[in-house]
Amino acid sequence: MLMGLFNHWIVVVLMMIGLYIMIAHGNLIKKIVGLAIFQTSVFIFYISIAKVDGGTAPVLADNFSQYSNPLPHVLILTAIVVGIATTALALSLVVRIKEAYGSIEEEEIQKQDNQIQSEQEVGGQT
Amino acid sequence: MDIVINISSGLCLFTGSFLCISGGIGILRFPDFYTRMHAVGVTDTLGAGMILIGLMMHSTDFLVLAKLVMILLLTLLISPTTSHVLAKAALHNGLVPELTPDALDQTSLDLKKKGKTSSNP
Amino acid sequence: MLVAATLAIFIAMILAIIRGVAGPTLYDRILAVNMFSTKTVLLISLLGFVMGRPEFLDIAIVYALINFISVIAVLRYSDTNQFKHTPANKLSTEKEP
Amino acid sequence: MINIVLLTLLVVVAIAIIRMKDLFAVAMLSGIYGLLSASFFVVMDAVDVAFTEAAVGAGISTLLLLVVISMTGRSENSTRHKPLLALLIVAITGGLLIYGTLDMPYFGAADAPIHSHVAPRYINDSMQEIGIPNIVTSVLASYRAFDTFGEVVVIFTAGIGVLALLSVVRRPEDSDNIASINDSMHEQHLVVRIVTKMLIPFILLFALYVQFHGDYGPGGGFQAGVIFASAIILYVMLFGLNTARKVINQTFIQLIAATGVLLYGCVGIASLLNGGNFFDYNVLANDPIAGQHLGILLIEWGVGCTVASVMLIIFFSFAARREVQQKNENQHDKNQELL
Repeated sequence: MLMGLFNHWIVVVLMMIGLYIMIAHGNLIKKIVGLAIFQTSVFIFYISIAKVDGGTAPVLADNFSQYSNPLPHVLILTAIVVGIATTALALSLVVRIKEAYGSIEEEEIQKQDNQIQSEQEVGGQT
Repeated sequence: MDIVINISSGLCLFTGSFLCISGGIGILRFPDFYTRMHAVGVTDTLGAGMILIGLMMHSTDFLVLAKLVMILLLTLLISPTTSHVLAKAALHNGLVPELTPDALDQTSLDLKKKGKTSSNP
Repeated sequence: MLVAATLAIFIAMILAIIRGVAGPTLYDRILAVNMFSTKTVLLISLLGFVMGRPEFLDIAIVYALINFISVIAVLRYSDTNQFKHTPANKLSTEKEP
Repeated sequence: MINIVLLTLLVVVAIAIIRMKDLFAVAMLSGIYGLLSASFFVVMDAVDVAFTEAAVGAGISTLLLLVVISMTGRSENSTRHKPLLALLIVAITGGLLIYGTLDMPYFGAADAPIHSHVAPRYINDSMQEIGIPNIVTSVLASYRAFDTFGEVVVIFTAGIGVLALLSVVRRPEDSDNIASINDSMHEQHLVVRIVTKMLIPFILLFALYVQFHGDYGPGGGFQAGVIFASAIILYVMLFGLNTARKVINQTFIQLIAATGVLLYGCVGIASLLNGGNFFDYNVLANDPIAGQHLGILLIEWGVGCTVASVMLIIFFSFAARREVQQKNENQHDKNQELL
């Protein structure tokens, strides 16, 4: 059982590490890295359930008969490229946030937002 | 013929593995960045080359052999260049070697005292 | 012998990871990544032979190229002031002579 | 056995990423993380995925992280909010997920439900139906072509999004200033420049090999696109953005990105007009197998064009933004000196 489920447990551990970084860290770039770790854990999950014992890579050859499952490979192949595209989008948002707020720490951004909001409220009352 | 190939490829693989591990120990044990880079830069190229040559002897397919030769050429081209780039970037950005010029002068003086002439006066 | 070489590569990889995690300077980490990717090239080539399908060496070529590109990227984007190794942002604990 | 070592190393690196305060070190470690996961994919027989992850996870994403870190600052603020609460949430979720894995089929079991449903059809019949040995390519480009079309559109949209967020207005007089910023560092790196000049044609050629060899081995449009783009990115990094813009015009790249998606869609329309279903390549030629070959070739070409040009658009946008930022900082410094 330990050997049979080891891959799945590691996937869970990696996923939780990614989740922890997403929740507990305030730095936006660190959050994106956490997201990437989370993403990779899903990739690893898909790929490890596709493996068949004694199988080989799903490229047909004469002297092999047992192949690993090609379908998860297809899904993950496209997911990786889509993942980099979305990561790039997130990073460009970070760049814009840095330009607008002068910081990429979540708490400072929220502080500035609250300040602006309270100033607006004061302005509205007078 | 078969046994000759097996033995020679085994020798190559063994040398390569030994170099790789010694490079790994070097990167872990040496005192500062430049000495570590020396350990990795020297062993990486030769170790990779040895392992690739060992694999070439095993390969039966021509395409596989060609790809291995390509990887070898790439390693020979890239590995020294990256070492050069890294050292240059580190020096350029002000990382001071632990062995400073003063210390170097001191060593050459010591050598002269012992009666040996240093090559760069 | 192939398996023994794979094992040796693994040991070297683990040593590189230790250096990459430990640092202390930025360039040590880059060096560790560089060494790690060379070792990955070798690992992929060896695994191809160990698993009996050596025709997938294209992956190893890509690794070698990516290694070069990432080192150049480090060179290019560590050229701003914040990466200068001045005492203010010195992350290492180098001994004073 | 190898996979256990690799997975343990992955966890070690991930934990190190949590502990690291220096974002540059985080980027380096995420590069190692990408390389490790790609090695894992090779061990798990997923050669195509390993190919993509090597080019994308270890290459382009580390590169983008480095560019952004050089723009936004290097060190992470040490405050963490509510780490204990986060740890609690993570522990509970992880515990539940591990409880869920207890029902999963064991690793490598050949009788797992996933292997009994669609996969045997692909493995047994794809040679007769599609006629190419790489099953991953035949599933990607023929059986599930509509799905892949969606992915390509997502990538294209992400490219547009980055362009909308980061594009800068270029005035002719700016280019001289920016060029001088570049030259200050480029002149020093003669060795790298020469080696790069030797390598770039090889990388481009290799990308084309990957593009057209995708039917017979690992490879295809996605991987080839990323490799092709990385060659030009290498050129941009060493010779400056303006030189690269003279070599390959940004408007042209944007045009290629759209053309790739359009080519992909047109193949689908063409098969509709020939009396088949959407993306049913059998009707594209007289012989079904020849039709499949033609369809897959065109589609992979479209994917390659789109991926390469979107990666270039993304990188160009980041690099241009960074140069403008640097120029402003230099101007700011000069003003300070004058005062």
